[in-house]
Amino acid sequence: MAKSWREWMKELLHLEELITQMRATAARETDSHKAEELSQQIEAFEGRRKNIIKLIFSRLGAWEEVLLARADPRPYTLDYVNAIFTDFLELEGDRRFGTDHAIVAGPANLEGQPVMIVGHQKGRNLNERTFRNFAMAKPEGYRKAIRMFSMAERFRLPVVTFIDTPAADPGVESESRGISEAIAASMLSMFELTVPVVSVVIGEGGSGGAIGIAAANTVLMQEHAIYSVIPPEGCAAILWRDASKGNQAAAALKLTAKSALEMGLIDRILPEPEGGAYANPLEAAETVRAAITGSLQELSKMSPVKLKEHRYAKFRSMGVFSS
Amino acid sequence: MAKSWREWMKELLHLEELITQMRATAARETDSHKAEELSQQIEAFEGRRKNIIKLIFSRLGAWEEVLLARADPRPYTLDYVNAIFTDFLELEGDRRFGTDHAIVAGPANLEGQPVMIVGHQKGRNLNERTFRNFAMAKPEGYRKAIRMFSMAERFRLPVVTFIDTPAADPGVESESRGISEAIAASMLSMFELTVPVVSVVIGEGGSGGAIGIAAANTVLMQEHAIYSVIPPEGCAAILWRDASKGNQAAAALKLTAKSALEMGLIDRILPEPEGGAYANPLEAAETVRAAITGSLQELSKMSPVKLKEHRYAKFRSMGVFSS
Amino acid sequence: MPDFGAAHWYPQGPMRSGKPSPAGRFVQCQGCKKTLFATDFEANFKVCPYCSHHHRLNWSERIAYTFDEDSFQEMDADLVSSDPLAFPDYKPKHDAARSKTGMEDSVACGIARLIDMPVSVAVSDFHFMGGSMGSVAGEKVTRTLERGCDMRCPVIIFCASGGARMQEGLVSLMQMAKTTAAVERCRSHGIPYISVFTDPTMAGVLASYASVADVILAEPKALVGFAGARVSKQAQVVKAPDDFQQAEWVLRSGMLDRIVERRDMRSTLGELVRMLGAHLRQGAAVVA
Amino acid sequence: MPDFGAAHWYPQGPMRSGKPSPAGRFVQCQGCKKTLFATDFEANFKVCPYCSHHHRLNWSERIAYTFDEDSFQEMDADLVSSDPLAFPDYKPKHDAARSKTGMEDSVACGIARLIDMPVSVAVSDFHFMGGSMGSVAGEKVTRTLERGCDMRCPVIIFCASGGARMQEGLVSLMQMAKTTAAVERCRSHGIPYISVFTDPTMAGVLASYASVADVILAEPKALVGFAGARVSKQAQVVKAPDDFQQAEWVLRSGMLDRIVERRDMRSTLGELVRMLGAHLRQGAAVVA
Ligand SMILES: [Zn+2]
Ligand SMILES: [Zn+2]
Repeated sequence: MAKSWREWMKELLHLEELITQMRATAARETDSHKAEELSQQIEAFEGRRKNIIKLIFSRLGAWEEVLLARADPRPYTLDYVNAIFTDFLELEGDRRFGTDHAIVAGPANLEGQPVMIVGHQKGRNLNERTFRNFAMAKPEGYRKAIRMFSMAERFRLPVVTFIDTPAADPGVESESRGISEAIAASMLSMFELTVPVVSVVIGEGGSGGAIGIAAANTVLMQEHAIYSVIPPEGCAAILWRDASKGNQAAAALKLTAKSALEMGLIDRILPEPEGGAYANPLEAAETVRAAITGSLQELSKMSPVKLKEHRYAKFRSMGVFSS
Repeated sequence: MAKSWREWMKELLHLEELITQMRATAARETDSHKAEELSQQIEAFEGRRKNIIKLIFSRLGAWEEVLLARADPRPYTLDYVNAIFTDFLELEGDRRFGTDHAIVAGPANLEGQPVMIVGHQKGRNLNERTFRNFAMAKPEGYRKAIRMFSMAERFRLPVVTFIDTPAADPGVESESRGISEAIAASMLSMFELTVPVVSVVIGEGGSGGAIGIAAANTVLMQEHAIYSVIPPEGCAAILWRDASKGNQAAAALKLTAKSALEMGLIDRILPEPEGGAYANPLEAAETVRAAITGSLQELSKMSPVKLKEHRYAKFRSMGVFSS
Repeated sequence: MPDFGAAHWYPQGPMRSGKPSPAGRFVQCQGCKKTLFATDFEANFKVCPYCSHHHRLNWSERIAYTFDEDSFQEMDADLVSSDPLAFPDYKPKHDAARSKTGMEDSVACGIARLIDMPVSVAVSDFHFMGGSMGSVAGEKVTRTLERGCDMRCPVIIFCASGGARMQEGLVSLMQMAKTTAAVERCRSHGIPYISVFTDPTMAGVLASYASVADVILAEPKALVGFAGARVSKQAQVVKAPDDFQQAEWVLRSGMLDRIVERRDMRSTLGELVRMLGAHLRQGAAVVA
Repeated sequence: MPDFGAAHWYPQGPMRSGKPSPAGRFVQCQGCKKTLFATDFEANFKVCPYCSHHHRLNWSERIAYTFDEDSFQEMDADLVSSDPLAFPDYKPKHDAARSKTGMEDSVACGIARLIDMPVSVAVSDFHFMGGSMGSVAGEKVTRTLERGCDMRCPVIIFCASGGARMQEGLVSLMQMAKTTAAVERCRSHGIPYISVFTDPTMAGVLASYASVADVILAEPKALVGFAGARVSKQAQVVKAPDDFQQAEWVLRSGMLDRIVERRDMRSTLGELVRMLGAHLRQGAAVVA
């Protein structure tokens, strides 16, 4: 079992690197015959690449979905914000203690209409990851979110949240400043809203850290995102005292978009381009854009009071039991 | 110019100590003749004591009012709470960062009716003073107050605040956690209230730290309390580069209850017993009790909306200018 | 869900009866390890007279110690989990918990009277799968909060939980949102809601309905935290204090209103309900 | 009110005219001490091209740099302080400030257009008695916020103040409550209110209307604090960081939304007004 997306995709990544190199060589080739030969070779490699992708994506298990959701070239919140919205103006500060770069927030325009954005933000390189704390938000992140929700309410801005976090920050400092209270209060403030709220799970929907900003009227989930009550490794550690059995735990937890939809816990799956969102970020973004716009249009038909009731009823109905 | 109440009152305190000793001696005296003599002496001393007090209180300047307001035997918030209310249940925590003992808060009963209490709390000995941070509240104190105001609003409890602080805590930590925001947000949350709010200035009404919990419908002020935009010593340091000219600054600042009433910035002066509130704490408390009860009765005639408007109009009208 | 320590003193037989243990039985204090008479121990609310250790209670003991005698009417007792994920070993574990405790799931709820005032009540029992919150616990907590709104009476919830129930997967996570939504409903209806953190109150329960109560009380030394202490302390620059995640530390961190000894819990709750719920009894108009 | 540094580059003559300085005049940068052409300096919004030091502006420069050309209509310009305490030396100091700045008091207010959108505006001018807030400043800020509610347009306030005006005593302190009450009114009327902290924003102003804005921007390196740095650092166990009370530190402390260079202030405010004020232009129903 591969531990990371890079390990799992080793062969494919190698092939892609090869193709890139061959393309560079072909560009430099002056002999038209040799260029033709190279071009045919590239085409063959491309074909092989596509076959591999097809094969990989035809037999994705839950663990593979975990790896895909965590893949580092996968588009992150700000990638979608930049692709879909204009004039995003990041606002900072919880007005209590500090600023938290694991959650980004602020108003932006969606097709000329202002909305309020809140989303977890991952980093791509070591510096960015440290700066973003691996998208593990501290209390300050959730309290910033609450401030944004409150502004959205007062200024009648629809809210769009992007979910992509392994978990909330579990450190001593987060505990001491009330990470639990911050998450709960953030959810509570979402339930107060009388404006439309749409959440999109774009990568890792990691337990409390995720639901803290995902109490939406409409919850969308990308095809290869995951949503789980506990990280599969943590689950395996508890169940079998063996964190390496993450793949078994992933399957048991039913953390895929498909399962979430079947259980009625999300509203819609957003299909990703062949090879996943990172294979064609613009296409992925277009799907996300259309889904957000469509959802907001649907929700805008409801009155303010109805929007709040709708959100309540939605989550109120979740739970499977008999009596 | 005396720097402290104890220095200023040295003679009187000495006399009172003497009287106490004589009383103890008299209690041990078995010879009835000598006892009679002692008793007459005590009476004479008592008379002298009363004369001194009368003299002192007949010519109080602004600086003497400052010393009286800061006098350490003066009753503090919890003294009044214990004397006036029953079942005070202190509640703690700002749900953000910490707990702050410079402000005490919680529900209590006033003549059988529940109210919400918030007040600065000083300490009498070194340990207490440290524990209470000299009644200089940090952001956590004001955020705790906001939590109480919010509960008072939801549960329809009238609010009673007691003002007795030299200033809000000005330290680096307070700055870093937003002491200014906390004070402003506390005032703002008071202006949101649709329940009656009564504030009583019982000692030092010290600038922002005081007004932070004093945005009330009715502001009462004890006869020998002070209320000022800046401590007189600080004012003197700026005006004359000489903090020791506090007495001149005190006069210039017009920080007495009488001046505050004349300027229309408070609603009523609560007379204190001869010798000040500490000379007869129960009598002082009874006056405070009656004034709070009376004010709340008056205010209870207003509708919730009217109460909020009344508070707005009250502070809206403050300011002296021409055009 | 981490292991928060086995319940050594857990009494024999089903809990539902709530009968006192037979006289003459001994128990060992989990704090100071002293041997105590079971009858004395129970008369002292299962608090050690020597070291003041507050031993965990089952739900019926909690009810008996807190509310007016025989006033508790259990509701929704018949709700049973459905194992929505067909999760490995969930069914047998769940069955074992049922037969051990006599409960159908980790929360009991209903209505009761507290010093003659009506209250809507839920009690989480740590002995049932670590008090974890799945669909049934989430539903019962939600109904308890809604019942407060419907009956216009204060809500009291005793928390004791390792967190969300892993075995119900995402459905459990959603109980965090569901219960928090119900707290918001109480808030906008002017219904006072008091939560009590008992040992332990953790993770998904702490990060939802437990922490957004109007007033939060805790029992002394109760373990209260978002993450297991091991996780929190891992790779941290900041050193955790000795009483990290203990109620006393949590109070200093600003997250609690009071730490209340078990013997005072009933009277403290009573005063809170009387004062914060006065407007409900007077039928005063509530401004939304 | 502490001394926040003399305004060396303060131009001659009354400020009201807002006329550019005569060509050829030189100024010295207060940050790097380099000599700059006055015309270049002013074309660059009085920001040093070498060290980026943002020099203090007077109110008319601020208006000119920020709002649509000639769109500002000053209001309440005739309000004059009455010296309610007959405070020593207040009258002569106040008169000197009036003749130095051409203002009646430390705040100018009115309505303006920002990228063609109406806004209610107040600008505090530090050159008038340190931008201190007495009755007149408090009244103008309050009217500015109320005007936002009445006209249903966003409010923008540029802060530059040492705090409440000592010389008006308790009347000044009450301006903190009065202005904050007006912010609450904006909040309940759904009116966006943006405050901008410029150098310096301190004490009674910071602890009232300035800090409870919906969005708070600051100019780079602006001094922002409750107490003078000397007071704050006195007898403190915690060491103050090097940039203590500078906008950058204040941002890290969570109290700001953004630090905005002066050249970007107009466009940033414009975007905020456009997005947060959209509901006002659409006349959408506001839920209280
Ligand atoms: Zn013991
Ligand atoms: Zn320079």
